[in-house]
Amino acid sequence: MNASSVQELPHDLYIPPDALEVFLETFEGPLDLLLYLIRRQNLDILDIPIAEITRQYIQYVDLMQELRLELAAEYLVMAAMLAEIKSRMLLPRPPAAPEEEDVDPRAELIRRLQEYEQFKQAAEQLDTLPRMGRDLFPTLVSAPDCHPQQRLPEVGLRELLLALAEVMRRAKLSEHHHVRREHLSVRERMSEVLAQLSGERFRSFGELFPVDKGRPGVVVTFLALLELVRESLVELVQNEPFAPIYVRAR
Amino acid sequence: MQPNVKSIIEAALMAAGEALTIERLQGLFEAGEAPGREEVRRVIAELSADYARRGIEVREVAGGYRIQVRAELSPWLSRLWEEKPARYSRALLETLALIAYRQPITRGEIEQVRGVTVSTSIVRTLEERGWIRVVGRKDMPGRPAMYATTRAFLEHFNLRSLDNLPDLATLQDPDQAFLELDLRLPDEVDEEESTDVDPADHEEDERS
Amino acid sequence: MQPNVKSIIEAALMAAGEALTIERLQGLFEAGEAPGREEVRRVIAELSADYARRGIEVREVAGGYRIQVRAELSPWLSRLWEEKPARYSRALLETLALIAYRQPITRGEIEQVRGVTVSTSIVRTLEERGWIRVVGRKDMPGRPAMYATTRAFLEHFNLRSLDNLPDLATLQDPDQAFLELDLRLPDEVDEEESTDVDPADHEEDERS
Repeated sequence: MNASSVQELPHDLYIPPDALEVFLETFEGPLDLLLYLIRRQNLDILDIPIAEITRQYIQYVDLMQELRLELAAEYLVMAAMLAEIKSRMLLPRPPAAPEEEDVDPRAELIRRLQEYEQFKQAAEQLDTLPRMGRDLFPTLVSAPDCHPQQRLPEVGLRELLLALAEVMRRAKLSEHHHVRREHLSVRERMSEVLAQLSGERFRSFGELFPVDKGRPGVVVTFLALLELVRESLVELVQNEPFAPIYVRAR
Repeated sequence: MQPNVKSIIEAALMAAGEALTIERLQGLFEAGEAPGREEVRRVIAELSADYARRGIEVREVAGGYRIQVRAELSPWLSRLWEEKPARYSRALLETLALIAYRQPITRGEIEQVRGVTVSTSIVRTLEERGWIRVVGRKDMPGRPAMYATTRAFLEHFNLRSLDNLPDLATLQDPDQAFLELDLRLPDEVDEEESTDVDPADHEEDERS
Repeated sequence: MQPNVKSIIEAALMAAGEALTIERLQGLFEAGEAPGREEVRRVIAELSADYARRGIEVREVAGGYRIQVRAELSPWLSRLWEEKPARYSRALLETLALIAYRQPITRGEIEQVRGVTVSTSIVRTLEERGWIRVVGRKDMPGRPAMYATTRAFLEHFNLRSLDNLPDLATLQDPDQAFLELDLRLPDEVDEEESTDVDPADHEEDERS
């Protein structure tokens, strides 16, 4: 079947020179031209009549040269390769050839043609995918009252801890200032008491003790007050024994 | 979906990126199929009604109609175009750490530990961020302000109270301290601190 | 109109002009008020249903969501703009296809498959459009750049991920074909072909 189609190859190579130039420019290279020659004749890519295809290919290349089209070197490389395959296929096979000699000399060419055709098709499919700006349009609803904002930096606990470790290391103070958990809650309470006392008002001593935190709350507040007194941050005032005690920020 | 006049006009107003006149809207259609001016207006009024309970609206502006985001939504939408956050300086982080662990503390005391001056802009940044505040003034010459951390600070660092700050004693190896923090299971934390469990905090954890 | 999660998410998707990830949508809300991932997904599904009879649709692309005009409406919508959308040369599309399917790939490898030099201007055009980028250099003489596609490529071609690219046509291995022809006996061929049906191949054939 293939043999007959080769016999009947139309000798339709004559194309008006102007048209040929346009025609050749549509090829993406030697593989593309070869594929065209094969597909035009409905040939099986796995069984290329190499002599005929080579003849046609070289005719095109000659034409291109005659027309002094800028001919990419790749076209000539392919022509040489086709000629080599043709000559290998014409050589008689040695009767007891080792197995690798059995490989069809066209195999590499067929592999490349198939691979190229695969991506030629992929490119065509890519072109038919719905595309933004051609087939699809994003909504671009305006937001006139919105203004870009500067986002505030993020800080994690780990960064805070590393910063503290660093400053402590520098100050070599970590041994003197071993602050334990208990102390932190005392210091937190110190801040709260001071905040309550802002404005130099007298507050009754008892008023500073939270009723909702139970015994630990009372103890922590008491320790906080003692620490505040020791650091001269507050003063305690009692007018007479057993009279209410008042606290004031100094 | 069968393209109809309303869906075409809506899509065009949404995609144009600018206001469209009635003429331009009519120009979307093949000659002879274009809706009349009155029909275009009616369709736009319909769209307007459709959007009544949504975050967008049709507005007539100079030169035509456009669909835009309602002004009420700008606090949320503005975050779409937020710039990349800057990073805080090491000086700021050290200052914040000292205030957290040694509060109430004056600027002078921070400077003593850090060995360098604390810039006013650092203190202002921390105050603006709502992480520190002045809780009193120290009874000494100049009556310097004493700083402490705030509730917002605790919330930002996901702490129930200052007690949850990693123990300073473990500071020799901060990575270790951090690991220890993370390794505790939520119910272990609950058991340990069963006295001051704030249910609100838990809800927040689940939501975020 | 009372801003609610749905109206905020809808307005953001309509105004962003690009696909938004679930994280970015959550980032529109104050900490603690952000909807969970599942809720965001549910809201997007609701919007999708709302748009069923309209000219717009919600589409998942490149790991995010965007609202876009349906392809059916492009004949009308394209009249909005004077300028016709760019047409790309076969050389550019083939180069892009090779990068998309074979990434990471060097220029030399592209040239090997295409059989011709890849022009610098094609690579530059693809880079300028933001569709490809250099992801590394191959460990070989000259250390040639390796190219891969970007998120913008997926967004432009309306793809959720690279998995959604159309299937490549299956290759017949010529060596394999010849070997099999030579080695199998005629009756073996018959038997094998009747039993050795690979369902994967069939699916692929149907899809392509």
